[in-house]
Amino acid sequence: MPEMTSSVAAFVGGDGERSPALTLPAGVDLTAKLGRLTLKNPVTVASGTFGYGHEFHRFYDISQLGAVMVKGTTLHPRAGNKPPRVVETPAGMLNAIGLQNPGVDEVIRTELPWLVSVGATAIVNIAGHSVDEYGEIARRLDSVPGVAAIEINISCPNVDQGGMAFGVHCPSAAAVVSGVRRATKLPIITKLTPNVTDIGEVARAVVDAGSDMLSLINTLVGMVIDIERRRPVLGNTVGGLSGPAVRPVALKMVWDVARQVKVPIIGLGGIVTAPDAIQFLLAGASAVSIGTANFADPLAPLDVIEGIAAYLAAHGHRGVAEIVGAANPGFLGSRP
Amino acid sequence: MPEMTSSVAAFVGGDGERSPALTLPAGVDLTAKLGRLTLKNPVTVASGTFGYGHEFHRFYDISQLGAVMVKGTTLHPRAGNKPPRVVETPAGMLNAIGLQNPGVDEVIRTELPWLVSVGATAIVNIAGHSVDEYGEIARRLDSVPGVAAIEINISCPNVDQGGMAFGVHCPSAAAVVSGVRRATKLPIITKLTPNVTDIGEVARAVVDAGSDMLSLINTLVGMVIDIERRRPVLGNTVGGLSGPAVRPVALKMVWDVARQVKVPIIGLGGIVTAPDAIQFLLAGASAVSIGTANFADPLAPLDVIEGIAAYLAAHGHRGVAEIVGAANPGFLGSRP
Amino acid sequence: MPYIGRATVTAKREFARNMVSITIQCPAVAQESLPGQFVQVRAWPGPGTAADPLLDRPLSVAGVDKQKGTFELLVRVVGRGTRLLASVPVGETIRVTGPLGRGFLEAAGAAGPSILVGGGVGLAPLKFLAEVLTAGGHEVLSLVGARNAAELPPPGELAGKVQVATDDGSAGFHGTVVALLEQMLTMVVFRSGRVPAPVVYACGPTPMLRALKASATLLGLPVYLSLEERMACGIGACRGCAVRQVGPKMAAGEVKMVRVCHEGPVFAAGEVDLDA
Amino acid sequence: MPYIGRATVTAKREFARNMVSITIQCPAVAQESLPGQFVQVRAWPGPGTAADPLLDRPLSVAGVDKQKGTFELLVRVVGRGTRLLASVPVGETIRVTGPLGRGFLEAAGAAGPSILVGGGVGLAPLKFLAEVLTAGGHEVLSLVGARNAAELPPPGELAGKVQVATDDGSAGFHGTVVALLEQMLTMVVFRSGRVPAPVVYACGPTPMLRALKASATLLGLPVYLSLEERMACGIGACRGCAVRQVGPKMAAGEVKMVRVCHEGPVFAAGEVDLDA
Ligand SMILES: Cc1cc2nc3c(=O)[nH]c(=O)nc-3n(C[C@H](O)[C@H](O)[C@H](O)COP(=O)(O)OP(=O)(O)OC[C@H]3O[C@@H](n4cnc5c(N)ncnc54)[C@H](O)[C@@H]3O)c2cc1C
Ligand SMILES: Cc1cc2nc3c(=O)[nH]c(=O)nc-3n(C[C@H](O)[C@H](O)[C@H](O)COP(=O)(O)OP(=O)(O)OC[C@H]3O[C@@H](n4cnc5c(N)ncnc54)[C@H](O)[C@@H]3O)c2cc1C
Ligand SMILES: Cc1cc2nc3c(=O)[nH]c(=O)nc-3n(C[C@H](O)[C@H](O)[C@H](O)COP(=O)(O)O)c2cc1C
Ligand SMILES: Cc1cc2nc3c(=O)[nH]c(=O)nc-3n(C[C@H](O)[C@H](O)[C@H](O)COP(=O)(O)O)c2cc1C
Ligand code: FES
Ligand code: FES
Repeated sequence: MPEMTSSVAAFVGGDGERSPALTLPAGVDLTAKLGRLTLKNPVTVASGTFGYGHEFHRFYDISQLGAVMVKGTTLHPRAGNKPPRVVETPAGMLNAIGLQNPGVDEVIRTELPWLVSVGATAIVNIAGHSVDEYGEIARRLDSVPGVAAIEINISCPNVDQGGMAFGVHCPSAAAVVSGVRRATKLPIITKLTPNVTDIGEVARAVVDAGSDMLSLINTLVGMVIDIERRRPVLGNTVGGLSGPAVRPVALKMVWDVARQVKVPIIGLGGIVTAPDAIQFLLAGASAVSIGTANFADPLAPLDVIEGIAAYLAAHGHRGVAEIVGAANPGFLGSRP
Repeated sequence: MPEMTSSVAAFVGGDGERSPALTLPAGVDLTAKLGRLTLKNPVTVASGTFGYGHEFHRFYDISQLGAVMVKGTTLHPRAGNKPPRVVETPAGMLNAIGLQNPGVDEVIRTELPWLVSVGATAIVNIAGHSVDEYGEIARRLDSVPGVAAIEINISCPNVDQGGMAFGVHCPSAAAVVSGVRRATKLPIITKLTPNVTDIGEVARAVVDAGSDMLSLINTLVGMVIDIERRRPVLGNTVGGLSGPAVRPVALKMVWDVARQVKVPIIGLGGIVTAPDAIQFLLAGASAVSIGTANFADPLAPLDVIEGIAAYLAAHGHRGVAEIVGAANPGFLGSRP
Repeated sequence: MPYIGRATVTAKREFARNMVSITIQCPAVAQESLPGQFVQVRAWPGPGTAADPLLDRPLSVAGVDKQKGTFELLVRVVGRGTRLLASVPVGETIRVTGPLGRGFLEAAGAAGPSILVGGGVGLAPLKFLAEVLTAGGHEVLSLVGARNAAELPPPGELAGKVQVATDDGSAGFHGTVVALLEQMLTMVVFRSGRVPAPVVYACGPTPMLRALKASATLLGLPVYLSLEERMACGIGACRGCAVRQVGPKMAAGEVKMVRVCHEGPVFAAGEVDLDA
Repeated sequence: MPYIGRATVTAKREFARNMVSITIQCPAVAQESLPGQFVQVRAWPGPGTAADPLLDRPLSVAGVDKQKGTFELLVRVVGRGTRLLASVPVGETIRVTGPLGRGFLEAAGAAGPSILVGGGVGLAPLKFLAEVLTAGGHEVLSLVGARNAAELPPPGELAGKVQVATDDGSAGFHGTVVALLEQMLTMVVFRSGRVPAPVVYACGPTPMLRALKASATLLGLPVYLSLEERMACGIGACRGCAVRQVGPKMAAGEVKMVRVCHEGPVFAAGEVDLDA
């Protein structure tokens, strides 16, 4: 049964092997226009899952990506939380890295120049303990070459102060965004937390405060307990749930937000394959991010880019924008 | 390699085969005391995943369960939502059944007597469109033989009016509970939705309103899009996410609520195995419910009961209560 | 009581393109199954050890050998569950729950001359039905549709008379199996004025069933359909597979749902709403 | 650049109780691997087709055959990932990423007379190290600990001199491998006054490493440890496996994290905090 054998092979040892270069169909323009931010293609990689890109650049040329959202960057260096920091869960994982990063000045000094040197489009994800701190980080990044946009992380569940605390209430979320808005002319993406009763409300608040775009979702708060030691597995007790497990929740939130704001949305949460990504585009996201999937399959973003292109070609579309929001009757954003 | 073969066998074709009767170690008392509600053991089955028990009684004697939470019951019969009503997701599923049920009078007339006749402990899950309707259903159930408790479902994401709308705000949640409290002397369990910013706040509100116990979590709202048809897979557009995927989120919420209220908690969300269930007990749940796992392994609750008993025996405990909250330093409930 | 537990794969062969016949040793299912009933199958770890795919997959019983205690599945590989099942090596065990649901002859009430109409995997339950009907001495005509010749079952696989139809005309009638039925019914059955009229049993994609329901109703033949609906439990508990009951038996304004996995999968065509 | 792609399982054998040796055809990994480096392995579908288990599993390279282009893993079956790996039939492919991380000799800077201390799966990288060291003409003494005789590797599996210790005394020294080391060091090495002093390389459970760090530091020997930490990416991207750097090189108040998967898994004992 030769055909059976080939259909079976894909099931042992993970998904397929692929070349580190992209193969794209002719006649499809993958350019993603997100307001005044234009990306080569709609596939970006999510903050915290890609470091500053070095590790993945060993496997493929990361300038092929729509953008690299770098690890959450703070004003001062942070060591992060105590181990264990990660634990696997059904179709997902919890992380409580705690924003380990070398601080914004070091990122400006070494990481951003390197990203520029390899031709990558860099978006800097920032996190602070106070409205002022967010503003200060943004100010330092404002005129740095190679920063395409700032992504405001008001949704990190793994730090004591700040982080998600800002993102669950409209007034504080809006205050952070206004502060950053005053500090920079760069395009601002605000990254929303799913740990709220009504994400649409927060979305509207941060757009009103001047956010040019939104990205969603960050992680859901979760935990795992070690039943032999009778204590949480993570050193930080709780962590953020990500990966395929959360995809239906993320998609629903993108769907909702796309009906309530007109700004471009970057959709993420559990995307592994092109069909996953296409669901988010059809729901109303103008671009997507690949997060946890990078850990399970470092080449996943390349498959997603190619798969989106193939889907567009197969359905006779010439550009990505043609399918953005196409499954969502209430989509508010603009389409060509 | 004979040992390898045996360790490998468990991986093809699902988890093990088992007898429909329980094998329990001597010297372990599984009784679960939830205030004035006493259950044979702490393992119940979740509303909506067990019908009224008939289907599972073909496979094993359901009187062996701690309790059966019957399908969400409304004042009048409901046909439920249009198909498709279920779709699989990574390590989970979405459902949008829409509370298909024959109405409270029919449940009283046929289902409850049957449950009594087989010796099952029945808890009736109720859902209404208004505070009055919840009260009326509770009133009709109040003096019916064989109703061990009422579980108030203010967390169903799959109905247009009522359902989850009540559960996401403290005042409406409290109003439903007060109404039911006035209508019945039966123990009241309030089932909380995870789709909120602060579940502890809702928990405190419903306990203040007279809920004897809490159960959590109901499903997370989610969706899946069919990328070929470009529309949501579910007839109802959105559905409730359940199964192992949500377990870390559920556990974290049980952990939080157990630090904020003193009443007994029934923990659920993605429990499949005894180690999963024990995590919830250690976090502070006095009992657990098995939901979606019943679909993937109809005998799962029996494995969970046996596994909890074996764990207690192996660790020298004589009763379940000894481990309730044992991993949670802030546990507020009482332990012997 | 349906069986639940392990069962061993004893043989596999390619039945048609992308469709595998799998023989499974399981005396309980072999003894009890009736044509049109199905089993829930899990051919991968879990749910405790690995939770994705989470749910079992429903598959019709395509035949039984009561002597040997085996039954057959005809599986079209369409996604990850069916692919994992097709990849189980002979000799390994899978988990089986069943037989489940109500079969063709239980729905119809009696056996007699029959026309079986099947497309794609709809073949599976019809193969079993053809066997049981011919063994009972009833006349059987099977109309088998496929996209092309490669997807057709090999000749001789189905008991009784068989006519085939392909979408591309690469074998048999050029067109749908329903069009073939229409042609045959007007030409053969009615011209012969035969009594009793044959019963039509069908299984296949919903659009095919809809078309069939329309034509056969027109011709006044009793039609029984095996439906497919997305399932979670497969045993009647979740109400996930419910379809709306329709027809003369229903009171005005009455809404009644039936479960494909429990009251079905076989229903009289007039009994269920295929348009939801 | 580490290899990423499929590789074929060419042999399997039971190495010790519950521990399997798996040989994998993968010339890139066979050529490039150094003792102490590891690979990330996925021996099940996904992540796209099935997402549970989600993450690859890190496993040390236990030996290479550059001629044949194969490398060896020694896998203790402790959970679902290792069990799925152990169940892959010979001839099937798995996905391999590697080699990854920094090995023993890169951490130490030079090869010389060595004492290898391993418990449980800690054996895997030490087997490779012993081979490379003896092939380089260096004296090697391996101290292998296990709970009991059945869990010990068969004699002759490790190059160089081997001494064993079991917790239950069913073979060799009765006690921990660290206690055995203490006894040997005071008795043999120091009494002989040999120069240069041997380097100690160790891999095993953290409590063992902690005990070893304490005793060896006491005796003034250089010690290199291969650490294990829960990993998500295994390639340095997620910062999930970070441990705190300590020691004289650090400025007062300075906090620096190192990644077990990238700066490690081998570190000088004095360089990392084992107590977090
Ligand atoms: C009562 C019954 C009997 C059946 N008998 C057979 C049989 O004998 N032989 C056979 O090959 N198949 C049969 N099927 C269909 C079979 O169950 C599905 O093909 C199988 O579950 C798909 O699983 P998968 O993991 O391979 O596909 P998935 O990866 O789950 O899905 C593959 C594709 O099919 C779609 N899909 C999956 N399930 C359904 C559904 N229920 N309805 C509509 N679309 C769906 C998905 O959206 C996706 O596009 C039967 C179904 C039912 C309900
Ligand atoms: C650099 C490195 C090299 C390794 N080399 C080898 C090797 O050569 N041979 C070998 O057999 N093993 C080795 N391991 C350990 C191996 O990676 C784990 O045993 C394996 O990942 C467990 O996977 P599983 O799915 O079987 O277990 P799981 O089902 O994931 O877990 C089984 C049990 O182990 C616990 N556990 C799982 N992972 C860890 C962890 N990282 N730290 C602490 N507890 C954990 C779980 O909580 C659970 O109790 C190595 C680990 C690292 C980091
Ligand atoms: C290990 C890890 C670290 C993360 N760090 C950050 C971070 O620094 N800033 C941020 O905004 N999001 C961070 N996230 C969240 C991801 O960017 C993403 O929003 C989330 O994981 C959901 O997407 P996914 O399911 O595709 O991973 C992190 C996620 C993971 C798994
Ligand atoms: C098919 C289905 C139907 C459900 N119906 C109800 C219901 O009627 N009432 C209710 O309170 N919860 C209902 N639930 C929610 C479950 O009781 C449970 O809270 C949820 O599924 C999480 O647990 P699990 O992950 O173990 O399934 C339903 C869940 C499923 C999957
Ligand atoms: S699939 Fe659950 S009732 Fe039919
Ligand atoms: S495991 Fe991700 S950085 Fe080490």
